[in-house]
Amino acid sequence: MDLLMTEEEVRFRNEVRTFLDGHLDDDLKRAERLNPSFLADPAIGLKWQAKLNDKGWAAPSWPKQYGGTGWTLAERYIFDQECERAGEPHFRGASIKMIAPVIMRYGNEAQKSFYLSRILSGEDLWAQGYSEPGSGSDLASLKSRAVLDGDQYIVNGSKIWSTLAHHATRMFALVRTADTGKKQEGITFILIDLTSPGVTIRPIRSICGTHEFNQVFFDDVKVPVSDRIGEEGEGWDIAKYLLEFERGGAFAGGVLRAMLTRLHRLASQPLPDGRTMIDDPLFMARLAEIATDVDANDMLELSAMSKVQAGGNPGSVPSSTMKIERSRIRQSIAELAASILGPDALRFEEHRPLHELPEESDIDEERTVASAVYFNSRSQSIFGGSNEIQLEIIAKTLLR
Amino acid sequence: MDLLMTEEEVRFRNEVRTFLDGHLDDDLKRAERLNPSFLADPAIGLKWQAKLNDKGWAAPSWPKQYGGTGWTLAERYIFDQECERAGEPHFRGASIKMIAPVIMRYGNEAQKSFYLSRILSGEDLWAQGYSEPGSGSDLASLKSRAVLDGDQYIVNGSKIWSTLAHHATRMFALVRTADTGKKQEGITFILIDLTSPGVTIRPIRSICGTHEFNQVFFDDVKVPVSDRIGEEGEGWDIAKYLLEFERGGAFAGGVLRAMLTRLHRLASQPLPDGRTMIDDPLFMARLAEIATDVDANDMLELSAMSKVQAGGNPGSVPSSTMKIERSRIRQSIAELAASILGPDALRFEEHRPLHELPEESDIDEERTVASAVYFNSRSQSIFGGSNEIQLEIIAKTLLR
Amino acid sequence: MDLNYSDEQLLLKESAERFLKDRYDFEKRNKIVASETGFDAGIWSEMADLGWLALPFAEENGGLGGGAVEISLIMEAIGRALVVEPYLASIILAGGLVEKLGSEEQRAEILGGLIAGTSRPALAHAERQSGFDLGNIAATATPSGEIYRISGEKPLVAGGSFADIFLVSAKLDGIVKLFVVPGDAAGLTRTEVKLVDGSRASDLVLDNVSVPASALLGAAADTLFEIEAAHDRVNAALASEAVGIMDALIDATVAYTRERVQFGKPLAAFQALQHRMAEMAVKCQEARGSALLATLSVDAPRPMRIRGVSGARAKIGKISRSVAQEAIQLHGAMGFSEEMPIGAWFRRLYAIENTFGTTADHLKRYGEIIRDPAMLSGSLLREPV
Amino acid sequence: MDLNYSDEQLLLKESAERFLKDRYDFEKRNKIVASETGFDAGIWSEMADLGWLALPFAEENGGLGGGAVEISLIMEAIGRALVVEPYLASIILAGGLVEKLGSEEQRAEILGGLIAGTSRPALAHAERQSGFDLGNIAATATPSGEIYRISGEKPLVAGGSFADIFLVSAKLDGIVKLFVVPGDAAGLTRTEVKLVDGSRASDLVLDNVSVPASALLGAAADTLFEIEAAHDRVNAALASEAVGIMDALIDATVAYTRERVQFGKPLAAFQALQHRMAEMAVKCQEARGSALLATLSVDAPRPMRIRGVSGARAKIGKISRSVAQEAIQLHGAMGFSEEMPIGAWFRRLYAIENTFGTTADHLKRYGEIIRDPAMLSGSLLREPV
Repeated sequence: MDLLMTEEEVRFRNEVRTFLDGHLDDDLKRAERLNPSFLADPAIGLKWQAKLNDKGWAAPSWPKQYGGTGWTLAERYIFDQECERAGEPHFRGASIKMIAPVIMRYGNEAQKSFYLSRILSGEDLWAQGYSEPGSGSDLASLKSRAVLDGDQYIVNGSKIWSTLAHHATRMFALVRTADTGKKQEGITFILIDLTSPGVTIRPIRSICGTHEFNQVFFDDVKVPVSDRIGEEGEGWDIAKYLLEFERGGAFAGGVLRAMLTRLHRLASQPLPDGRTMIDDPLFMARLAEIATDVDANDMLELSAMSKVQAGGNPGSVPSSTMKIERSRIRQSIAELAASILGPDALRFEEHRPLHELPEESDIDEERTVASAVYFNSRSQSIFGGSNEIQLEIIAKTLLR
Repeated sequence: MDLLMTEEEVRFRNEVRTFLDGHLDDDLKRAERLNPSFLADPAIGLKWQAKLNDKGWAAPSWPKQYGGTGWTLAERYIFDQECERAGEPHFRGASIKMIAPVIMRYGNEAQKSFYLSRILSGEDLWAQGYSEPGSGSDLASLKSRAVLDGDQYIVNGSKIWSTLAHHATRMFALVRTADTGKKQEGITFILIDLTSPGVTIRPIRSICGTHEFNQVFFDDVKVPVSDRIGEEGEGWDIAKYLLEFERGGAFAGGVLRAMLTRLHRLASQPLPDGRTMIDDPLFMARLAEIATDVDANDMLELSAMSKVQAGGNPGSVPSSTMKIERSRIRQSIAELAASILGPDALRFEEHRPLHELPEESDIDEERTVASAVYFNSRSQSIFGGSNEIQLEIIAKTLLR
Repeated sequence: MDLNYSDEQLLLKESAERFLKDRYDFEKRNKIVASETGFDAGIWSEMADLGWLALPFAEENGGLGGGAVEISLIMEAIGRALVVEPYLASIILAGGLVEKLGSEEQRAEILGGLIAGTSRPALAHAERQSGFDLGNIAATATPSGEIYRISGEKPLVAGGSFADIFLVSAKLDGIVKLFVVPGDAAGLTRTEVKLVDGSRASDLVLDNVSVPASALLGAAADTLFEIEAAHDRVNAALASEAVGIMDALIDATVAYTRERVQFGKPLAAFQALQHRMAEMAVKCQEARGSALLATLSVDAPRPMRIRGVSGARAKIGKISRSVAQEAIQLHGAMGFSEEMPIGAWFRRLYAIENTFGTTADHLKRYGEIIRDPAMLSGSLLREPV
Repeated sequence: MDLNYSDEQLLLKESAERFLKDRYDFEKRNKIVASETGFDAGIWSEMADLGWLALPFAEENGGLGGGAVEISLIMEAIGRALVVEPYLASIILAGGLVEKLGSEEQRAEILGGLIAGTSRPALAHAERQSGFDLGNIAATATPSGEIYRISGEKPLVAGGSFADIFLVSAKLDGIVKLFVVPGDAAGLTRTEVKLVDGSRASDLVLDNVSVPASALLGAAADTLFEIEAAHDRVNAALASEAVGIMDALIDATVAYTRERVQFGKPLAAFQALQHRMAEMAVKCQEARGSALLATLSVDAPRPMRIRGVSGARAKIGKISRSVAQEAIQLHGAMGFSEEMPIGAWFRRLYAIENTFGTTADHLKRYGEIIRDPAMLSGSLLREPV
């Protein structure tokens, strides 16, 4: 048992560093620093994805046969750490991390060959179609309906909180195709072309001032049966597979450490009133506490990775613990950063994306975005399975 | 609306101060400083009660006709603040604050004239007989049984967590006299002479190292019907009256401020390693936070008092808030005090009562008792209606 | 000692709440925020008609002689309704200073317009380097003949973008003094700043602005002391505003969880959420106690004033943040969207935590006061004066 | 990088847990605590037979060559069972220092007896004024001819009341050195101290205690550096002990709430309590991650060692306290009585927070390390050496 990289892993890390030094340009890094939201502005994100794709690194988690890297978990971990360290724009979202694994696992050959390459090339940008106005944590109660009519479905209903749907070309959605039996059994997984007639999109502005989420309405939207994934009624199993994937699979240690490092830099600069927060014992104690949280989360991620590498699975308590702790750590870092702005916290720049604004110093730009980052961080404990849902999962396991 | 005392109240406060200066001797104050538990060692407590009784102040909350002070709420508040400031031994417990108001409200003339004076004189010391091994928060599920046999009840069963029962002469108890109807309806309130045959007492040592609680067993114990309070089946109403009384009635602001002041003094002395905690920004910030909590609780107490004085009632949300907050504040003060002991926190003096040990300096004695005070403080959120029960009460009111 | 509201006070509270409920709902408020000026003249003159603008001023100054308690009731209602008009900046802060420091002429002139709703003075005091040290300003006033020339920079002037008059602090022979400067004075540049809570402020630059000798406010007074006292009145008012917001947050959360059904029952039926709402209610109760102490401390001797006011800002800053975060969490995604007022309350509380001293500043200021054991151990009850 | 336990390690874990479950239940443990010596010789020799006493030492010293991971497994089991025998003090701390610093003769003699279970050395280093500054000791060693005369006071010597040999630190020409001092040396007074966790320590006073020149341990070595490293091994072990206790606390709480019926159903059926137990489990998971980092850091370069070890002591100190407090609360009055082990676990965690550096000390030490951005931003993965 140890924390040592192999010689090969060190070589790999250095290769990744060299690539990032050479290709992750300052404009991309700046745009990411100034992005308070989950995902980068698509213009930025797609630009970066194209560079990665040229190198064959656009989809670290995909097997080689689909144009992925075929990396080991450890290599993916190292890649993630290095990209976060370097400050890459976050853009591996619903397309690469959600719909792609679903298509690989449940899609037919035609679907695989058509959709996967379009994701890598950036021709397609996918939005998630799970939540509905009436169905949040209780996903299975969803009401959007697809009725079979010859070789196509007629879809009616609405999906909400769809990230970047206003930029996306397609949406993967859970829809109801039957009302018989358990409500989970009537759910089907389909792919919707967002350019189809009958699709309308309503923007939802978040409390951090960004338009990232949307409500998408379907009014007799036609979806060919060939765009159904798996069988009718198989949607719930697919969704569960995906939720698990979303939960246990991703690494957050890299981004948390990067945020912490940015906070350290921010706190190392003198404030207008002459104080330097890093010399303030209360600030330092809080920063240190959070850093120990980040260390612990890293260890949980590495332990989960080791289990998977050894053919096991991380288990639901560690997975839900990580989901909860990542959200809390991210929120603490953002809150601590915002707490040292002083009166400047009152100034709020509404323009989005922020990177379109004239350049200022690194530190001034950190101060410009800090409030919005804090506001945005509150969503970490809500989306992707709220912390309450995670506590339920843990409690069920404890009391099983 | 203001926080001003009247001239009369100022005069009253000064009279109380003069009395305390003259009669609260150092041995009593030291014994209280060295007492980690709720109530003083009975030898100390009764000694102090006798002095108060000579002055006619043994029962601040009683009306004059029963030998009480007949004070206004404001006078009782001021008296409590001054006594805590001076560091009086805490001994107004089950006798003066619990059974007495019950007897005044529900007792017959014979019971009033016999029992109340014996409480003031210290002839009787009462223990509470509510909880049972199987009935904690769910008090109404109690099983101790009293069967009427001529002019007496035959009592069998067991009561637990009875404070100072090993020193008490009598116990007031809730017992089951019927199993018909709602379980609350079969409960009766009786007075048990603890010297009766069939009573056995098992000591329970607390995690703070003190023997304060007991389990009391009843094996065919005979209780004359004349020692029943109210009617058969009226026990639950009496208990509810008493719980309300226990909850809203007492002031805690005085003792919290006294504890905080003691912590301030402890932290003002240099530690063995030369540091003085009051100069440590982290310690000071925490002390200040707790002090703001104490201020807020004082305001809630004064607001509740104002409402009562104006003929209203404090309401369940403020009352339960005070119960919760008092426990948390007391726990925070005790925890913060224990946290500055350093390695000496490992030394634990098991002898009880501590005041029997040879005298040391004030500060050394504070250090000697600090760990036990911290351990004891954990019970604040458990006894007298746990914080979970308080949260239930608040939630019910919110959602009513 | 009596902490019960008088019937008049209860009437004021009720009328304030009703007025804003009827005339200042969330939709209306958002229209004002999005408008060109970020200010609704109609509402302001209705406040004048209701006597709000006259409330804190003495009768001899044309006011209603209301006290800190009356102000606290208005501020609670303002908090709930998320009012962006400069009641705090113009009435409580600037107006209060004019009443304390102004000559009879200055009081008559400035307070007259203020109470009538035709004039809105704003205090321009703190500077970028000031931090929490009110004495640390660099702006200077230089006498030359019959006039003073004032130069300096005053960022984030509260109420600045709605102001026609500024009370500008500057050092005259090294002593902090206040000068009345018209908003259109030559050499005065005003840049509007949009704030995180939807309101507006101004960055002021004064470049050799000349004002007549009569512009000096309270020549003989200890101006810095009065500015600190005025800030404490403002901070007590902010504490009450925060309490109003906290109550609104828990009301909204209780209402939402009752109506939102998941897994076949309303969220409010889940005990884990019930207890978390109960914890929110505990914090609201405590905040109310703190704010009341602040309110009843603004006229007390300085150490008690600081204990009451900074103690409240410190405690309420901390617990209001957690109540707002819980409100968002219990609303789920809805709480994260701008379509509900939750986020606006959250952002206003965030602004309060960072204005007229941060939560950390106030905790430190309070801590310095309670280093004195007499202050720490002293009862909140005071002897009659 | 691999964080999976080997089969041998899993076997060790299982056998350690089984041994203590069978031979060291709570009742037995309380008997030992209440006994004259506060120590069970039978258990100690069984530990010797199981190879626990030989575990961390190199084979050339008669040990089993176990590493920090093996020690962490023993310590988790020791935490759960609340073992009061001086495994930490004699094996990990004193034994470890003898192995690092001792000459071949000293290693053979001292470790031989230690591994056989016949000898229990204890380190007497920290002094009253030392605080968290390991270099701050006043004890002195004065050479005179063939011997050294040692004088000084060493309070709260861990394992002291079970020790036959002390490793006493003293300044020789101003440099910290260690000397082997027999427990019965003339001029050595030992006073037994009962500790809050039920174990015992000693206050030592050395008044001109003479030892031969051969008593000097590691004449040439940087003794203070080795003492710090040994303290870090101890602190990593304490982190694992705390993790064992936290697991025991949540197991006990889950079991109790399942069996305790109130209002017609088990406490475990109340969602509010379920979520609080889930929060306890979250903390246990995190603590496990921290302790593992500490364990895998004891042999890393000093800054990484400090990050791992002091980070774990700081984080686990804080969260283990809250887990223990929650365990008491969810047990209600039962958790407040000494009749259940809850209070004993609570008190042992309290002792851990105050030994070999307090939680606050370790947070400060960790904070100084991460002031270096390279340490803060560095991955936990290390390059092969």
